[in-house]
Amino acid sequence: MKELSFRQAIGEAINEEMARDPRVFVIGEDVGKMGGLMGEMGEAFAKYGPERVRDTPLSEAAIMGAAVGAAITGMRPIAQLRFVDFLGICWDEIMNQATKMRYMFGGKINVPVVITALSGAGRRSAAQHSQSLEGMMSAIPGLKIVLPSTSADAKGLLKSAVRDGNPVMYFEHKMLMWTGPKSPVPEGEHLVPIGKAEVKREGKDVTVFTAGFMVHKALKVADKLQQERGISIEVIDPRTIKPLDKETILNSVKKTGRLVCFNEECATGGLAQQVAAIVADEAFDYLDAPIKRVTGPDTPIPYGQYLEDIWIPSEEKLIKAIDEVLA
Amino acid sequence: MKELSFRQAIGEAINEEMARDPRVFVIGEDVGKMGGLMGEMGEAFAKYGPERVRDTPLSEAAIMGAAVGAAITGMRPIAQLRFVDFLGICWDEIMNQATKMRYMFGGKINVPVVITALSGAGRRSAAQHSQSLEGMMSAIPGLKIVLPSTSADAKGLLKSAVRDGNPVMYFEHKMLMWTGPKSPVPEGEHLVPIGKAEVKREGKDVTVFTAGFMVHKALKVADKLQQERGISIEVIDPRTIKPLDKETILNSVKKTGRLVCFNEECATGGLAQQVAAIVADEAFDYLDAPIKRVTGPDTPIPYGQYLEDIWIPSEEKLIKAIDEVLA
Amino acid sequence: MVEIPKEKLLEMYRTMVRIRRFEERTSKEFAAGKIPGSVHLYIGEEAVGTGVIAHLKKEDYILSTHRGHGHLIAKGGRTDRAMAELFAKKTGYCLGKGGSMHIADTDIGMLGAAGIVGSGIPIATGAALSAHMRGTDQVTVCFFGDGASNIGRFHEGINLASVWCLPVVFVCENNLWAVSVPTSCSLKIHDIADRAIGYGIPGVVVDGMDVVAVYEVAGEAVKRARSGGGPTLIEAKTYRFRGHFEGDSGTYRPKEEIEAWVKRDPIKSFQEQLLGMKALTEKKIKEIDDEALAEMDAAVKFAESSPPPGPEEVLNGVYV
Amino acid sequence: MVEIPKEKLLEMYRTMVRIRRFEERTSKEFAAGKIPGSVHLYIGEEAVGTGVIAHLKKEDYILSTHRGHGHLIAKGGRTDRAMAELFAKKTGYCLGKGGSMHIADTDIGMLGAAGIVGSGIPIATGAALSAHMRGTDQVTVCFFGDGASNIGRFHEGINLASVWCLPVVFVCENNLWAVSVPTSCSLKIHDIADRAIGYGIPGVVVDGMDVVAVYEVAGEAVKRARSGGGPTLIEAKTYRFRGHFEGDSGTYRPKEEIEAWVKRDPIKSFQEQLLGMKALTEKKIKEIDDEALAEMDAAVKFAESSPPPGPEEVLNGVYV
Ligand SMILES: Cc1ncc(C[n+]2csc(CCOP(=O)(O)OP(=O)(O)O)c2C)c(N)n1
Ligand SMILES: Cc1ncc(C[n+]2csc(CCOP(=O)(O)OP(=O)(O)O)c2C)c(N)n1
Ligand SMILES: [Mg+2]
Ligand SMILES: [Mg+2]
Repeated sequence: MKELSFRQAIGEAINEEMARDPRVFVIGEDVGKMGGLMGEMGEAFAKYGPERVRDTPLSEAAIMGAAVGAAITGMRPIAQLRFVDFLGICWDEIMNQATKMRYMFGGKINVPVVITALSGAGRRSAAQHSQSLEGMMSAIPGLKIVLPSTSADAKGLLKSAVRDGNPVMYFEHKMLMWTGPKSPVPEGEHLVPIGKAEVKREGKDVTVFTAGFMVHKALKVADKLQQERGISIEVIDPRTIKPLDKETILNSVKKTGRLVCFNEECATGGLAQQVAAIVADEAFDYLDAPIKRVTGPDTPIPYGQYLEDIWIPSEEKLIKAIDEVLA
Repeated sequence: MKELSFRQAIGEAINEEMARDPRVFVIGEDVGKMGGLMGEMGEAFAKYGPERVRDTPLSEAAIMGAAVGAAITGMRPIAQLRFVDFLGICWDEIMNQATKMRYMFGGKINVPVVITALSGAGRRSAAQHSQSLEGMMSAIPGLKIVLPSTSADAKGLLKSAVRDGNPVMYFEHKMLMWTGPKSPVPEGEHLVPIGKAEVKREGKDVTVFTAGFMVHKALKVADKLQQERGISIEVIDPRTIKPLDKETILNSVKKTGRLVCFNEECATGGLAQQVAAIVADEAFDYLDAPIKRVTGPDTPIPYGQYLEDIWIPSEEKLIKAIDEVLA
Repeated sequence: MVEIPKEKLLEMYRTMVRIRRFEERTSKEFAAGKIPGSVHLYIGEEAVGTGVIAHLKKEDYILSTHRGHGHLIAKGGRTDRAMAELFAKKTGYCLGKGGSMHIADTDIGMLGAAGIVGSGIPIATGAALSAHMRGTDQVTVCFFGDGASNIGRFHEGINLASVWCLPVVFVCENNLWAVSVPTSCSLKIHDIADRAIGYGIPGVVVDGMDVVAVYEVAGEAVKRARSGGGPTLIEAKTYRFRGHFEGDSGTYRPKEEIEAWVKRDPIKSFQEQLLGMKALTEKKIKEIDDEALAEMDAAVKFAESSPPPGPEEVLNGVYV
Repeated sequence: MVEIPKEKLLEMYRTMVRIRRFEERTSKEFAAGKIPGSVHLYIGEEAVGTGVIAHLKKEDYILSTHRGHGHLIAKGGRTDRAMAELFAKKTGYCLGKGGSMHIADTDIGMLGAAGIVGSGIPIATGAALSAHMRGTDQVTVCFFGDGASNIGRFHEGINLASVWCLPVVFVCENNLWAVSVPTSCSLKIHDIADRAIGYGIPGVVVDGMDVVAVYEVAGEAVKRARSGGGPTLIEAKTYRFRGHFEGDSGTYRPKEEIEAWVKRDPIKSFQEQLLGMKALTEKKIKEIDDEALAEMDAAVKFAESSPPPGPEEVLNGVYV
């Protein structure tokens, strides 16, 4: 095992997939000479040049549309959209083109396109550069969505996404891209299957469903509660948001009888509500307490440390919710 | 009370609000000479002409953007987007501009814009003209969303939306616009408050949460089950999707102990999951059975009667779910 | 037009007649309630798709529109499978799951009609990028209307194609109306082709009622694309003879305007042209027409006798 | 330039100096970690916003960009409240909730900076529509960059404004780069102003380093808008002297290019011009500069000493 930062892991995945498959290419703004906002594409550009790491004009709809057109004619584009907040100007390409073509054309066309974009709050970037859209996007049929929380998952999921053959939204959480510590990544070919959750920590008292950067906060809380109060928390990281690995979640709740969803999203329309609904139907008889959700409020994300830190779901709020389901 | 068709009710609301407030105007494609796809704008155009019922080029982003610009400078635009499926090409104007401006500018700017669009399946219009996006859109903070099921609500909610002062998404279900039967509408000034659900039918055994066109199917099922099997169904119509009237829903479930959500949306990311999650938290102790959700599958909507009728949530499936929660 | 071989002229004539007859039959079946949803007919605009696509090989790509039956037929699509798709039958191009606005057939390079106006433009740029990266000589042709020329993706898609000098031809079928909105209310310029200036590519106006003129202009554009010369924007002035969709009363259009354009029926005038040059005889005209009519009878029979898709198709085909 | 009154020239000079000093101070405070998030500085481009906005009244509107501090100051914005916003303080223009990319002040017609590039263009068209419908003589000016000229909304927003002949001026600040992507890779044309042809409106190129030239060109455009003549597209050729955002090494731009443009510093050259015509003295220059420096000291003091917004602000301001 080697130690890689989150962005190094992503860079490695792109380099390896481009080496493996000549159909793979990157299309987006500032991915070439600049190597991507985080430099993660730098090596790929050095290796494969402007033909396969293509800088575009400031035209997100054209980036996504062109990626779709290339995908249905034999290429394997990775469309780099920088911030998920910009998906709004190519929403139709995702919602009505990439994800619907195969179905409405009778299953003949494949649309193997990967969309990568920075997600999440914590960088004081204000309302238009801080959103998490996993809940909103999972309402799009035909889309697959992944949200890695570790360097190993980041690499393994991106490689799987490139090979998947369907439109895959790949979220890169800002806090992991910027300040994510190095973490171990298996040597050699490393793939993480799309659609498989991972129990990031085993426990028996309460199940905490969480994803992306929040996973690390949940693990801290789990350690803390274990040490200080002997409470055993099971932390479930779906890794794939869509299609969701229901079984792993349900099995955990059937064991613990208690569920807290801990997600960096607005309260309404997020992943937390989806998981709560599934459990309230399919594991209802095992539940010993109400299903609690710890999310951001239904507001845009405010600028600045003073307010943003209040908006972001905190370890304190998670602990409070855990206490409630244990009460 | 007079009897109006759904589209007549909408036409009346627009005419009355334009007469009441000179700042109100309509902007969209084919709203003028053609009077809107359903002719609902015909009278307004005849009365107020092309200055206040403005035909635009085929430019949804410009329609929404211009509506926002007009709204923040003293006008009260009604942006007519025809089909909700087209919201994808002005998603940013809704998600990042109209609904975020007030908050990110420190609460100084108001964005009184109403967006109207045809929603829903049933007209054999295939994947790009049949969607229901209420769940997806409710993940947008700062947006209000209404979805009327009767002519009275259609008129009263549209008038309230125009006066609300916030961005309001107004969904018109196709089946109600095309084939909706006439139904009573109070004479004179008729307003339906945004944020208030309505118990469309009282009952004590099972709560059915449903909206829009599905309300009518639910009411049929309720009558049928009452007559044939003496089962008493309470049918809750939120009318406003966001902000949701939690109290009315929770009070009903506290009474019945059983909840079935019956929504014309994909299974993932829809309203049904939102309501199930809220109830699984805030009314958990009152629940006597798992919360069931009857929705469409996670697929695009297929063309043609053979498949579309299977996709759309049916009365049979609702009855099956009701039997399950009563088992 | 001397250099256009007689066979090519006849082939184009036959294609136009087949499109016309397909659309007339579609209108009839729609009125009879056999076709669900909505259909937008190409009647009056046959010369555009026919004249452009006459230059394409099977491997070349086209992106079509909501008014796309003509493009499909000109690209070599089968009228029986097309009609079956309109009838929502399993034997249709999309197993009856797409309908008129979503017909595609990758086997003949037809990458799809479009329900969202203008969506094909950046996709066409992507198909052209793909051909360039794969090192083939495939050309992509993207059809769209005057209305679509006002959508943001027109700007982004054409600009990207021009910056990367991709093998694509953008064909604007300017029929003067976007449903009820005339170009006089949606553009302040006379020729949409002038927008090519903003992208540094050639922009050409052509009489869309004259298939030979279209053929000649398209020939240069396709040659330019294939030889690495980059994109061209062609504006074909044409007219739809019927309502926007079947059932549209279309009262917003002046009678005189309609009559004037119908007088310029592209099939009639081409017919006279061919008769004049003895490339066609009254007998041959009848023969071609009878064949077309018989083909459409067979197509409808095929569609009617075909089974609907099985219920499992509701869930099939979402993911690979 | 004879017809420009001396006071106007001095006012513009002072504005440019104040913008420069504000940005320099912002850079310093950002480096010191006092300003969270990211900031994009206007240094080098002061002549554009200054020369255009010099024609606007308080009631007129502007739509700004992510590089918007200069526009705000030129429109009459207060540097202390602007700095407080960057510091995320309660006394900021947006209560510290918006930051650099989301400053707005409707009291002076500043309708907002933009975090989503190009978003202001259709919004500007809407503000102009509003002025038209309310029967005022307000003019709207929309600023955006060369990169934004490739986004779909540029096309839709300008086309709609042209079709409705609205009182709006579109000002493209072409600084040759969109982050690391040069215009040579994002456009195949030399002048973005040529895109005006596609909308049937006047397009003008102006030297964005020459405030007087900008003032003259903008004067005609604003007059045209105010008098019902409709929109104009102005392209100002300019350059950002610093990285795209503070912290951007900007290694993608050739040294020689940067040096050549820095030699054309719009403030220095305007200074020489004014000295030459005796509209300015060395003494006055120092005086204006000292005032600006003092103003920025006060602004930072104000920002630093201001309280942060209260926690309740997280939930406030979503709905009316
Ligand atoms: C993005 C979008 N906006 C609106 C519509 C509704 N609509 C369908 S066709 C059409 C007119 C298209 O006009 P044009 O591009 O000129 O094509 P034509 O119908 O004239 O062939 C409109 C407005 C749509 N399908 N997609
Ligand atoms: C729609 C969108 N795409 C991408 C970005 C990221 N981004 C911010 S500024 C910028 C470059 C803008 O270039 P230009 O319009 O020329 O303005 P400049 O920064 O040169 O002043 C980019 C790509 C964004 N904020 N919004
Ligand atoms: Mg047209
Ligand atoms: Mg620039």
